[in-house]
Amino acid sequence: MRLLADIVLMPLIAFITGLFLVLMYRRVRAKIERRVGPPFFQPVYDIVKLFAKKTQISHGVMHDLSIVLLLGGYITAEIFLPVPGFKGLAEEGDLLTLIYIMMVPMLGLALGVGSCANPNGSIGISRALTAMLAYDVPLAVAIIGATMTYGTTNLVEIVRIQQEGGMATWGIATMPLLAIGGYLAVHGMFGKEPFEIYIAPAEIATGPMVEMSGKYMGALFIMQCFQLYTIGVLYVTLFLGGGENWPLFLIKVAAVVFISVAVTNVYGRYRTDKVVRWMWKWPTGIALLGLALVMAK
Amino acid sequence: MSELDFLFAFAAVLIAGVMCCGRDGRAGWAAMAVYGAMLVAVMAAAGKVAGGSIPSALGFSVLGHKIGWRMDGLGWFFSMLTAGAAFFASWYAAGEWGRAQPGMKTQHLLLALNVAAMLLLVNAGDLLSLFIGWELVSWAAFAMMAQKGGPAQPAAMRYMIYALAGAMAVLAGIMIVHAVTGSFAYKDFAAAFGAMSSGMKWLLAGLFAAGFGVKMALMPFHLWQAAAYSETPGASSAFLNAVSARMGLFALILVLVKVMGLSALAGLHVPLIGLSAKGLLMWIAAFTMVIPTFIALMQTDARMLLTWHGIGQGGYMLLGVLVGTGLGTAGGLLHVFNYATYQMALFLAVTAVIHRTGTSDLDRLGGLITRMPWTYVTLLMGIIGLAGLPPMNGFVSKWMIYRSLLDSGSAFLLIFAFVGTLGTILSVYKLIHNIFLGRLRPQHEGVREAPWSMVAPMLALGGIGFVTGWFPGLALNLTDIAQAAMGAPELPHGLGGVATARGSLNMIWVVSILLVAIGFGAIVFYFLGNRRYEVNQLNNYAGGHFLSPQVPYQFSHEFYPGLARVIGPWYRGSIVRAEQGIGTLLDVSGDLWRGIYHLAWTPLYLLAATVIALGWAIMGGM
Amino acid sequence: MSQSLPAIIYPVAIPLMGAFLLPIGARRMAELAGLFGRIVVLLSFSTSLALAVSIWTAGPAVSAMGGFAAPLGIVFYADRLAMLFLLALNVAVFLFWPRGQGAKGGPCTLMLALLAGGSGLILSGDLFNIFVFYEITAVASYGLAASGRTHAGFAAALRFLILGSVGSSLMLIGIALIYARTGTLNLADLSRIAPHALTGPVGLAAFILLLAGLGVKAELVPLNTWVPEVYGAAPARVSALLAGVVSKLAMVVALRFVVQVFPGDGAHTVLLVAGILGVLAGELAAWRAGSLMETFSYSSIAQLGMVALAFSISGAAGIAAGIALALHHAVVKPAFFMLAARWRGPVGGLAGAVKDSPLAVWLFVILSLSIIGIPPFPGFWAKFLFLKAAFAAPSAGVWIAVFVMLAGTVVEAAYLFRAVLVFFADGERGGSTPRFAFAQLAPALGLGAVLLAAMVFIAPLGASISGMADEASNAAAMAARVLDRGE
Amino acid sequence: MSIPARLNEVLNELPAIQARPAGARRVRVDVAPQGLPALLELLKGRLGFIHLSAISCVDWIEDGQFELVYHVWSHEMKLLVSCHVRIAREPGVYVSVHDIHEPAGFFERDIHEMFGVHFDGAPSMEKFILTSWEGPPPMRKDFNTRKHVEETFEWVDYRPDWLKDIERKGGGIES
Amino acid sequence: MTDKPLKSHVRPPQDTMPGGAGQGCPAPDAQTRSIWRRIMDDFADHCRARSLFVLHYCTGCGAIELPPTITSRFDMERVGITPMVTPRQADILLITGYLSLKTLKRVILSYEQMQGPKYVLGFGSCTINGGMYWNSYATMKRLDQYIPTDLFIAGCMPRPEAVQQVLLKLIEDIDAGRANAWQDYYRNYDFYLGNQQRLFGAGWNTPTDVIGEARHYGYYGPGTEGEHTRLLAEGGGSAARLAHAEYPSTALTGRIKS
Repeated sequence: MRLLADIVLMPLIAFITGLFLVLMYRRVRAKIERRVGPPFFQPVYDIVKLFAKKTQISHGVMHDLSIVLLLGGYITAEIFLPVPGFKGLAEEGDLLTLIYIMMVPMLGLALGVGSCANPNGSIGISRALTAMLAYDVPLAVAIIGATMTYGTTNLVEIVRIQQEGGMATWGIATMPLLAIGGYLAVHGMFGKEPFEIYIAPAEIATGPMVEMSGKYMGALFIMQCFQLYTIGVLYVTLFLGGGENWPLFLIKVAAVVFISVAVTNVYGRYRTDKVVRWMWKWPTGIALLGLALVMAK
Repeated sequence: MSELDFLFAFAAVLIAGVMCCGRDGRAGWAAMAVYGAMLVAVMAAAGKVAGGSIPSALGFSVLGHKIGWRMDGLGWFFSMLTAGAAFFASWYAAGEWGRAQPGMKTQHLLLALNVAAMLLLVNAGDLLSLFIGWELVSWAAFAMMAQKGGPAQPAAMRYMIYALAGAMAVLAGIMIVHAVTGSFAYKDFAAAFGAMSSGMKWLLAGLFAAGFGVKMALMPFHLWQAAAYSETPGASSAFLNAVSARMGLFALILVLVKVMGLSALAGLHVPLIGLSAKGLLMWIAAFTMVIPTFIALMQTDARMLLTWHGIGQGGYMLLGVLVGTGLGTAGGLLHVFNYATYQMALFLAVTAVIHRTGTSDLDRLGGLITRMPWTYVTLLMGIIGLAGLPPMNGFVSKWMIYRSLLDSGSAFLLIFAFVGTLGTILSVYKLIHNIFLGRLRPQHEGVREAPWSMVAPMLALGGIGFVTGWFPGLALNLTDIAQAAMGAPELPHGLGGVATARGSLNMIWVVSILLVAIGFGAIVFYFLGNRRYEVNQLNNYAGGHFLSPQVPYQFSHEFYPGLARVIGPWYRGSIVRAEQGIGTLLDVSGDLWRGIYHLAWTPLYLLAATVIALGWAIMGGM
Repeated sequence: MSQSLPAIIYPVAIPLMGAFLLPIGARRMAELAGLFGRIVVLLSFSTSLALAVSIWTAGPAVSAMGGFAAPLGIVFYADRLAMLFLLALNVAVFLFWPRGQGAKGGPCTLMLALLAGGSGLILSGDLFNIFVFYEITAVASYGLAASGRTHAGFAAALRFLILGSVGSSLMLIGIALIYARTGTLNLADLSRIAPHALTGPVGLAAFILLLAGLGVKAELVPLNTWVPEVYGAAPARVSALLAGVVSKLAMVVALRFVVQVFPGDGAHTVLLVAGILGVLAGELAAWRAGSLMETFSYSSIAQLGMVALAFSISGAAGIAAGIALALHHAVVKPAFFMLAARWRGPVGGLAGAVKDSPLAVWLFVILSLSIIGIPPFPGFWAKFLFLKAAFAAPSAGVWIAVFVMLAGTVVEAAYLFRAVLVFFADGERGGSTPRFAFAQLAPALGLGAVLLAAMVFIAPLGASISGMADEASNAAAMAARVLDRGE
Repeated sequence: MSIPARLNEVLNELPAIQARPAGARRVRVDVAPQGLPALLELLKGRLGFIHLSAISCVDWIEDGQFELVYHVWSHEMKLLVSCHVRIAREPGVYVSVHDIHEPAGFFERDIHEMFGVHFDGAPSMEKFILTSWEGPPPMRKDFNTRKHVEETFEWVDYRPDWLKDIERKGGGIES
Repeated sequence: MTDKPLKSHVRPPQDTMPGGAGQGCPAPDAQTRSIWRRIMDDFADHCRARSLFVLHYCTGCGAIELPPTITSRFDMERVGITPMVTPRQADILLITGYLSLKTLKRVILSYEQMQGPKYVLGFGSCTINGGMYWNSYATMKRLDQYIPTDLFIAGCMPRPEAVQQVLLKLIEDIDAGRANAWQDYYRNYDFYLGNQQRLFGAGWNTPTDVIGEARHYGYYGPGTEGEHTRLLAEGGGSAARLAHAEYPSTALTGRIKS
C-alpha cells in the first residue's frame, strides 16, 4: 500500500514543484529584463489552455506514442528518485538505472519529432542528441566519482551517507571539483540559454516543438516541469546531501535551478560544435581532476 | 549416442538434405524444422551439462594424438546461440525473401555448413580439435561471404587473409603448448601454464589473444568485419553478425580465462606502463567499444552502421568477461545472448527494408513508418536493445558490466563504456530516423509492409529481447551454466535481476513501473485533450512556404554536422594506412623477387661467387 | 641380410637398356616407341615393387657391384625411404608419359633415361656414383625441357643446361675436395671418417659446393632461376614430372649428405638459410605472378623451400616432416600443373570458369585447401609434423623459419583464393574459358583421388612415414650394414 | 552649373543629341532611340559612367509615347547623366542594353511587367513581382485601378443600414 | 472618425453580415451543455484568456509596435501573452498593416496551420478598408473577407497603448466565451474560399484539408461546402482530392480522408 501511495504521490509532487520551478524561471527572466513577469498560475494556465485546444493536429501514431512515452518515462524517473518521506522504488533500481531511464523520454521525444516529417524538428533533435553527448561525458565522470566515494549506487544509501555528518559530509564538501564539474554538466542538461541550440527559435523554429500543438505542446510543457525537477533533485541527491526535510529540500532544489536560470539569461547561444568543445574542455577537465583526487584517496 | 552426437547427426543430415533437394520450395521450411529440433536438443541437454560434460563418439587419433569432442557448459551456451540464430535465419529465409533470392540453395547449404563448423568448434575437446573447428568456421564464413560475388569478393578476400593470419598464430600457439606439455588437453596446458617463464606466457597469451581477436575484430584487426558482414546476403549476414563474430569471444574465454586463468594474466606486467596483461586486454576492449561506435556514427549505409556496432558491442562482452567477478562474467555472457537477439532483429529489419525499397542507403530512404509499421516496431525494439535502454534486455547486461566495473574500481574504463553507449544512442537514432521517420519519398509511395514470413521472425526476436529484458532471470539461468563451466564465481540472482550490497537492479519493477507510467501517460494524452486529427505530411510548417512532393524537404544527409565538425579531424584512419603499408610492402618485395628470376646472367654471377668463396676457403682452410 | 645382387640393379638396368634399345626399334615402327617405352616402365615398376616388398619386410639391402667390397667397390643401398621415392618416380613417369605429338622417339628415350638416372641416384650409396646418375637425370631433363619444340622452350632449356652444367661442375669440385680430404667416396665409409676429417671451413665449403650442384635440380634459391621459364615453356607433363618428383630426388640425396656426411650444425644452418630464402622467394614471387603456370612454378620453389626447412631440423622428426611435405607436394603439384596447362594466360581472363568446367575448379579448390594446410586435408598434417619437429628443438633460426613458413602459408592462401574467387566470379560472356577433355583431366583427377585417399588413411600413412624417417636418420646403422657386411 | 568640357566633346560626336545641365551634378541628355546604346557605350568607355543606377519609364499617354530614362553615374567625375529616349507607345518595343550594363536586365523586366514595354534580347521577360497578376500592366495610364479595385474588392460601408435603424431606436455610437 | 466604442447593449444582428463574420457568431455548440461540461468550458475559457501565444509574423508596418508592447515597456506577459515562433503553437495572429496578395497567401496558410480557438487582430485601417492603399491593385482591402477576424484597431498604426487595449478586450471576450470567430472559418468555409479564389483564381488551394477538419471537429455547417469548394474539388482540385494526387497521405492505414 505504501508503495501505491509513493507511485501516485511522487510524480504529483514532482509536477507541482516543477510548475513552481518554471514559474521561478520565467519570473527571474522577467526581473532581469526589468519586467513584471507572469502571474502566479501562469504555467498552469498555459498547460490547461494547451490541453483545452479544440483542434489537435497529429502526424501519425508514432507522434502520439512519443508523447505517451515522454510522460511515462519521466513519471518512472520520478518514482526512482528518493525524496524526503518517499522512498519509492529507489531500492529496486539504482543510480545507473535512473540515468538510463532519463534517456527513455529523450528517445521518445526524438521518435515523435522524427515522425512529424519536419526538417526543423529533425535538425533540432540531431542538435539535442549532440548536446546530450556533450554534457553526458562530464556528468558520467561526476557520477562515477560520486559512486566511487560513496561506494554504492543505491540513492537512498547515498543520501543517508551524506546526512550522517551534517554539512561536512555533503557531496560538495567531500568532492568540490566533481560537484562543480557536475553542476556545469547539469546546467547543460537544463537545455537553457548557452546550450539552447536545439530550441533555437530564430534558426529552426523551436526545433523539436515545431509541429507540436495543443495537447502535444502541453505534454512538452509538463516535460519541462519534470525535467527541471528531476535534474535539480538528482544534483541535490548526489552532491547537496539529499532531503532531510521538505522545506530545506525545496530550498536546495530551488537554489540549484535558480543559479542555473540566473546565469542562463545573460548568455547568448553557443553553436553546436562550440557546445561540444566547451563541454568536453572545462566541465570534463574539472570533473576528471576531481575523479583523479577521488581515485588517489 | 550422447546428445552431442544427436547434434552432429542433425547437422550432417541437414547438409546432406540441402545438398540433394535444396531446390524445391519446401527445403527452407524443412531446414527451419531441423534447426528447431537442434535447438530443442541443446535445450534438453541443459540439465546434463550443468554438472560435467557430455562426451561424443566423434573422435580419432592420428600421428599418436587422440582428438575428441565433448560439450561443457561454455560449449553448450554457444551451441544454443548458434542453433537459435540458425533457426531464425532459416525461418526468415524460408519465406518470400528466400524465394526472391538468386541461388538460395547455396545459401541454405552454406548456412548448414557454418552451423556444423560452429558446433565442431564450440564443443572441441582439446586444443587440436579446437584448431580444426576454428579453421572450418573461418572457411565456412569465407564461403558465405564470397557467395554473392561483386563487391562481396574483395571484402571476403580481406577477411580470409586476416582470418588465416589469426589461424596461423593460433596454430603456432598450440604447437608451442604441445612442445612444452607434450599433449593437447586443456588441463595439461592449464597445469603447465603456471610454471612457464613470463616470456613464454607473454608469447602464448599474445598469440592466442591476437589469433582469436582477429575473428572477434578486436581493435587493431577490426577493419575487415564491417564490409565483409554487410556484403553477405540478408539472412546469412544476420546469422554471421549475431553469432559468427562471437566464436572469437568463445575461444578467447576458453583459452585465456578458463585455461590460463585471469589471475595468471593479471600477474604478467607490461614493463613500461603499469598495466598487466589483463589490463592491456581490457583497454583494447575499451577502445574496441568506443572507436568503432563513432565510426558507425559516420556511416551512410544501414548495414555498415550495424556491423560497425557489432564490433563495438564485442568490446563490451570482452570487457565484462575480463572483469572476472561473478557479476562481470555474467554481464559479458548475458550481453552475448542479448546482442544476438537484437542485432539479428535489426539486420532482418534492414533486410526487409532492402527487400521492399531496393536500397539501404540512409540518404535515399525516409518516412517508411507509414508503409512498414511492423518492421518499424522491430527496428525500434532492436535499437532500444542496442542502445541499452531499460525496457529491453540490452540494458540489463550493460548495467551488470557497469556495476562490475564500478565494484572493481576501474573508473576510466567505465567512462569509455559510457561514452560508447552515448555514441550508440546517437547512431541508432540516425538509423531509425533516416529510414522510417521524416518525409516519405515519392518513389516509396507504393511500398507495402514486408510479408508475414519475414515479419514473424523479426517480431519473435524483438519479443525475446523484451521478455528477457523484463525477466532477466530467464537468460541469467542460461549464463549460469556457462559461468560454472568457465570456473567464474557464481552469481546469485532472482527472476528480476541482481541484488548486490552496493546497488541492485530488479527489472520486473523497473519495466512494470515503466509500463504503468506509460499507461498513465496514455490516459492523460487520450482523455484530456480533444480527439486528434491526422494530417498529411505536406501540411507542415515551412516558414509560410507551400510544400510540394517534388521538392525534397527531409534532413537526413550528414545527420550530426555539429559533432562532425568537432570529431571529424580525429578520423585519420591510421590503422587503415598501416594495413595498406603492409600490402604495398608485400607487393614491392614480390616484384623484387620476381625480378631476380628474369636476370639473364645468373650462372655467371654464381660462378664468380663460388670461385671467390673457393679461393677464400682454400687460402684460409688449407 | 644382403639380397642377391641382381635384384637391386634391375630398377636401374631395365630402363637404361630400354633407353638404348628404343631409338633402334623406333626408326622403323615410330608409333611402337610409346608402347615399348611403357612396357619397359611397367617392367621396372614391377621389379622395384618386388624389391620394395622385400625391403619392407627384411629391412634395408646392400649390394656391391662386381664383387668388390664396400669401401672400394660401388655400392647400392636401398632402404624404405629410397624405395618410397623410387616407386613414386616410376608411377610419375608412367603417369606423365608423353602423349600426342610429343610421343616420338626422342622424348620417350629421354624419359627412360630420366627413369634410369633417377633410380640410380636414389639407390647408389657412393658419392661419385651419385654424381654420374645425377648427370644422367640432368641431361635427360634438359632434353625433356626442350621437347616442347617451341622457341621459348629451346631458349629456356639452353639456360637450364648452362646453369645445370655450372652446378654439376661445382659439385664435381666438391667431390674432389672430399676425396682429397678423406680419401674415400663411399657414403658409409665417409660417415665414419667425415665427423673428424671434414669439420671446419673446408667441410662446410665442400657441403656448399655439393648443395650447389644438387640445388639446381632441388630448386634451391640461388640456383632456381630456370624454374619459371622451363616450367612455363616445357609441356605440362614434363614440368609436372620435373617439379613433382625429380626435384624431390635431389632433395633426398641432399638429406643423405646431411645425415651421413655432414652431421654437424654448419650443414643444417646452410640448409635452413636456403630453405628460408626459398620460401620467401617462392611465396612473394607467386603473389605477383601473372599467369597460373608462373604462380605454380614459384609455388613449387616455396614448397621445396619448406622441405629444405624440414630437413634442416636434425633428428628423425625433421626428416619425417620433410618426407611428408615432399610426398604431399609430389601429389598436389603435378595436378596443379595439369590444370594450369589448360588455363593459360592471365588469371583475370578465366572469370566464370566454374560454369565451363566445374569439376576442374572444385579439384583446384580441394588442392589449394590441402596445400595451404586446412585440417581435414593431409597438407595440414604435413605442416603439423613440421611445426612439431620445429618446436621440439627451438633455436633462433627455427623461430624465423616457423614465422616465414606460417606467413608464407597466408600469402599462398591469398594468391590461390584470389584465383578461386575469379573462377567463381560471374563472367559476362559464358563459355569463354577453355574446357577440359577427360584425357587431360585424368592424371589430375587421379592425383586428387590419391590425396583424398591419403586424407582418409592418414593414421597408417603417418606411422609408416615416421618409421621410414627413424630408419633413415641413424647413419651409424647404415654404415654398419654396408661396411661390415661380411664380418 | 555648366556641362563639363570632356562630356561636351563626347556628346558632340553623336548626331541628334541635346544636352543641358539639370542641377548641381546632373546633366540631362535627350537622344534618339537608335543612338542610346552608342551613347551609353561611349559614356562607359570614355568617361567612366560605369554605374547604371535605374531605368525608369514615363507613360505620355497623350503623345502616345513612353519615355525611358537611363540614369548613369560616373564616380570619377562625380556626375549623373540621365539619358531620355522617347519610344512609340503602341508596339512598345525597344532594344535591351543588358550587355552594356548588366543590372539593366532586372530594370527591363520590371518595366516590362509594369508598363508592357518589350525589350528585345533581354535575358528574360517573365514576371517576378506580380507573379499571380493576370490583368494588364498596372502602371499604364490606361489601366483604371479604381475601376479594377471597385470590381474585385468590397468595402465596409461606415454607416451600414443596420447601424442606421439602431440609431433610429436611440442606440448607435456615443457622441 | 473618432474611435468611440459602441454602446455596450448594442449587438448587431448576425445574419445581416455576408457570411455572418464579425462580432462573434451564435453560441457555437448550441446543444444544451451539461453542468460538468459548462464548468469545464468556463474553466477552460478562464485559462485560455490568461495564456495567449502571439505569432511572430510581422506582416506590415505595424509590427514595430509589438516589441514595446510585449517587452519591458508595457510587458503583456503580466496577462500571460508571450510571443511564439510557429503558427502551430500560436493563438493570436496579428495582421499589422497592409497585406499584399502574395503575403495574403502566406497569411491564409499560417492561419489554417494555427490550432483550435485562434484569434486574428487587424491592426490599422489597412485591414479594415484598405487604408491608404485603398485604390491599389496589389493589396487586399478587407481582412475579414479572407480570414475571420476578431477585433480591428483603427488608426494608421495604433500605438502600443491601443494594442494593449485590444489585447485586454480580446482577453475579456475570450473569458466571456464570445471569441468564436474562428469557428466561422469552418462553418462558412465556402464564403472565404470564394473570396480567396476571386483573388487567386480557381486553382488556389492549401495543403490543409479544412473540410475534413470541419467534419472531424463537428463544425461542419451548411456554409462549409458550396460551389466554390466544388470548384476547388474538380477544377483546381479540392484539398482532399489534391491531397491524394499531389500530397501523399501519411495516414497509417493509407486511406484518403474524403
